[in-house]
Amino acid sequence: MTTTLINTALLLMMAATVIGIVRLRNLFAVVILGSLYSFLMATIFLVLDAVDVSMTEAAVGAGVTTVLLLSTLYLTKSEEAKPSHTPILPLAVALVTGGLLVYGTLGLPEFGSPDSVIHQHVAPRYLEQGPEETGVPNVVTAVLASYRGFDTLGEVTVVFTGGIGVIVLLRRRWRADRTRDHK
Amino acid sequence: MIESNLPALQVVLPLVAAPLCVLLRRGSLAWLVTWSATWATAAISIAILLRVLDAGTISYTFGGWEPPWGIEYRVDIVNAFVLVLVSVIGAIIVPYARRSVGAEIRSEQHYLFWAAYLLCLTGLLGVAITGDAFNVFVFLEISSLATYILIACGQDRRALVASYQYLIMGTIGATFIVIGIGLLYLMTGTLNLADMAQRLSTMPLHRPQLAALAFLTVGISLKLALFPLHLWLPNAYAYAPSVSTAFLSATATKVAVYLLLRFSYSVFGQSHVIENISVEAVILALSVAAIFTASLVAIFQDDVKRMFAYSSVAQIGYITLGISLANQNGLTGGIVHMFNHAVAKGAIFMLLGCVALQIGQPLMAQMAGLAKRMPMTAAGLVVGGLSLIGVPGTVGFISKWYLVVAAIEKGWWWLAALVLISSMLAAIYVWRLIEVCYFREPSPELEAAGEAPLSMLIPAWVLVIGCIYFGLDATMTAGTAASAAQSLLEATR
Amino acid sequence: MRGYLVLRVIAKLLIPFILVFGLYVQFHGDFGPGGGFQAGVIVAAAIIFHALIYGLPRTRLVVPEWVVETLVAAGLLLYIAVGIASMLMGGGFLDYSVLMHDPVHGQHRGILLVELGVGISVAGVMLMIFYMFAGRSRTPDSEK
Amino acid sequence: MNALDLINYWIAMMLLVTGLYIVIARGNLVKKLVGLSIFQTSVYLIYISPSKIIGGTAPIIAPGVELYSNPLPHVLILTAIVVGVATIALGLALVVRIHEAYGTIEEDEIHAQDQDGE
Repeated sequence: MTTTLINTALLLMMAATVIGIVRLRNLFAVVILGSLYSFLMATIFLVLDAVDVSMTEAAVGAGVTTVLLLSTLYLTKSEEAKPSHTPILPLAVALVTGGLLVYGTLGLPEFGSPDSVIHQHVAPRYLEQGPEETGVPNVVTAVLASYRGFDTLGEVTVVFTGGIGVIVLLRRRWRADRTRDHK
Repeated sequence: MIESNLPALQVVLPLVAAPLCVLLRRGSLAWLVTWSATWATAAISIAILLRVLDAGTISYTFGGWEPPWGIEYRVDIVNAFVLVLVSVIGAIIVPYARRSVGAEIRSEQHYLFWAAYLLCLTGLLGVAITGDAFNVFVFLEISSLATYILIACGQDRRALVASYQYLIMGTIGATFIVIGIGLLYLMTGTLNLADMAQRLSTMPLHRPQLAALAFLTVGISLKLALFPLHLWLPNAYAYAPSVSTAFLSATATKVAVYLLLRFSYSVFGQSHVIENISVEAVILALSVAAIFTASLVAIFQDDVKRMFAYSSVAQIGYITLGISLANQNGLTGGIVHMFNHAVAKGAIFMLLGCVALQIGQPLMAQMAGLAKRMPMTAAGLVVGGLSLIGVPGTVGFISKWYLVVAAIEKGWWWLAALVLISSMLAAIYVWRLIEVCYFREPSPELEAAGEAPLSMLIPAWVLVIGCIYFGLDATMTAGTAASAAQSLLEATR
Repeated sequence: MRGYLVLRVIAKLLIPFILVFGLYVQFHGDFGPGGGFQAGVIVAAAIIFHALIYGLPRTRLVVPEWVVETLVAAGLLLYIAVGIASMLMGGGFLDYSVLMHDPVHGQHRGILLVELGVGISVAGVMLMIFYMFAGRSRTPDSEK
Repeated sequence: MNALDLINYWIAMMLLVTGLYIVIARGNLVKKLVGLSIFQTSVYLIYISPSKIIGGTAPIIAPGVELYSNPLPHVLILTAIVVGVATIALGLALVVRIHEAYGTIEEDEIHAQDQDGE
């Protein structure tokens, strides 16, 4: 019961934060609210027993992403122009997507109880035999690094690709740039 | 040992080469690594295709965990075909790319460009080979992020904007795919595609299945630039470096098409969703719209790369048209057109890269008199253009033949007529180019220019000859496509 | 930041602790929450903290850019190397069970190694991204 | 469906709609990326919520605990978060470069400049 209450309170705070993000045009404020949003999300993951996810979301969403956004704002502009379009089409697209999601999720089997299919089919093996098969009691680590280790290799590759991309885009041409800047 | 690990090596080989390029830091060494890795990858893909033709579906499990607990690679004839297509094109472009990249990209960035190229190849191959739903998403994102880099390397500042727009659209698409996969997981409890298909087949029709199918279709359509979700494509192709355009136009959208085939046939094929709703009708309408709109827009482009980029949107329309017909000949036409379009468009964009090497961004006016100064390049462009129209004797004819036959089999004469009429539109924009290249005096830019170096012309002409060879003798391509189509149709009820 | 003595002294005291915490998260990921990714972010954060207090040029001397670039590639290579090693020892790709005589020990060893690879790569990439963004000066227009 | 899931899904849907709306409707390149990140995070909620079992604990095996939440969605979302941040980093690097090239990060002004250039 308390879980449900905390969960609901956090979710409502998140909804409020997001409304703030839409309405504000000062991008610094938007970024700080975005950071708050990620912290709330991380807390919800904690409530939902996803400790590893929570830790990552706090480090990445609230930490790394915020720092990156702030440095981008420092290098560019911190005020958003007034929207010039009538936002009917985007709103329609977003609402249709959301509607489709509601349509889909409301028909899903019941959750929260141990009887639903995702708790019955693949996951039990990880929980029951994971520690014996891999010698690692944190089942998330066992699945991440061993059972689905190839996905994690892909994940590291994505990070690697992102790093390469940032180098390609932002590395200074030291000598060439200096001479050009002085012209 | 190598024999049994071929499916893993198919993806791991280009993957391991990418960080090697970064460690080596020298553009020419990185190019050598890329060269060796891509050609070895191509050889592996052919070996896999031969094994699949010989012994049927191959399954490979990672980490020794049997599916559905571990991640499985599953190669049947459909994705073996796609693997060969992607890795062979990826290999042919590398020798060509040395001069082109040298001219268009700053030398201290070469090794990073090659790393991105290899990562893109890795991602595309990974998507095509895997039998695990979430693995699809991970490798899709590898290829997408690498694609954004490959586009952003372009010299024009508009390349940056094009890359940004593609990043936004691509990420929305990928997120839609994640939602679709999530819904499927919540319904079936598994991520293995084969297991998923089997579990879906025993389920009664209910709404999450429809929603999952819808999210997946829209997400994949964004990636494959199905009309009207194609808006990112023209600028991305027009302002990317020539090598990137040639590689992406030939491979990236094809892998997305494969994904559409895999989900709609292999995963949902036996569920009750497919027979109850008509995704086909929607895709059919959008394909026809794509063919006509994009061909019309292409006619009015002055930037030749942009013109052929719009032509790509139209050609993707033919592929999805074949898929939406959902009968043996239609599917064969769609699948074989993946190959045929890759060969023709790859050749065209590689030849435009030759032009770009001499005069910069190829605009229509500057290409006047191309045939007098760069005869081989101009001749290759003509062959590629004829393939796009679908003239007999070129690969385009084979694809359109199957499409028209499939339409007639269904009794849809109007559709057969539309396919023929649309070829006229392609003829108009190709003729515009031919007229400029052959019947005008050389432009001032071309006055001093000579033919492109052989290291670029030979790889491009390999594809040009492919356009003719596979247009005259289609037993290999259409034969494989036909058995791929058959295996897909057999998987459905 | 030359004058902020308190900040500089505290930073000097804190940074080793942050690094140790990063290593704890790295190597304790098999028992508690954490693992390579989170550890990589923490280690990168410690060095970024150093750059904020002492200035980017000094940090670039402590951790040069070419070292970071090598780390980026080395982490990914380590992960793949574990996979290839298991392939060479007769298993499939990433089949850690064959790495040692006892399959469970092999698994544990493999998991530690690949998590280390993740940590190295992530720390490298995060730091590299910071270097790249911080090394970019403001364009004249944005200062208006 | 119990109350916990219902509220989670409704809020996830609201976040998704808002995020997607910001991405499509707004012309500021940085704000678009903030929207994109909200759009992506909303999906994490859809994955993680069903993994919770009422009365269960975090999936770290300990003696005396019987009921654990499902670890698989956690693993998937860990991967998705990392993919998300790599995408955002790349996007922001592009924004910095676009600003250097065009002097603005508003989509309309960029298009206007490109139109003039042609």
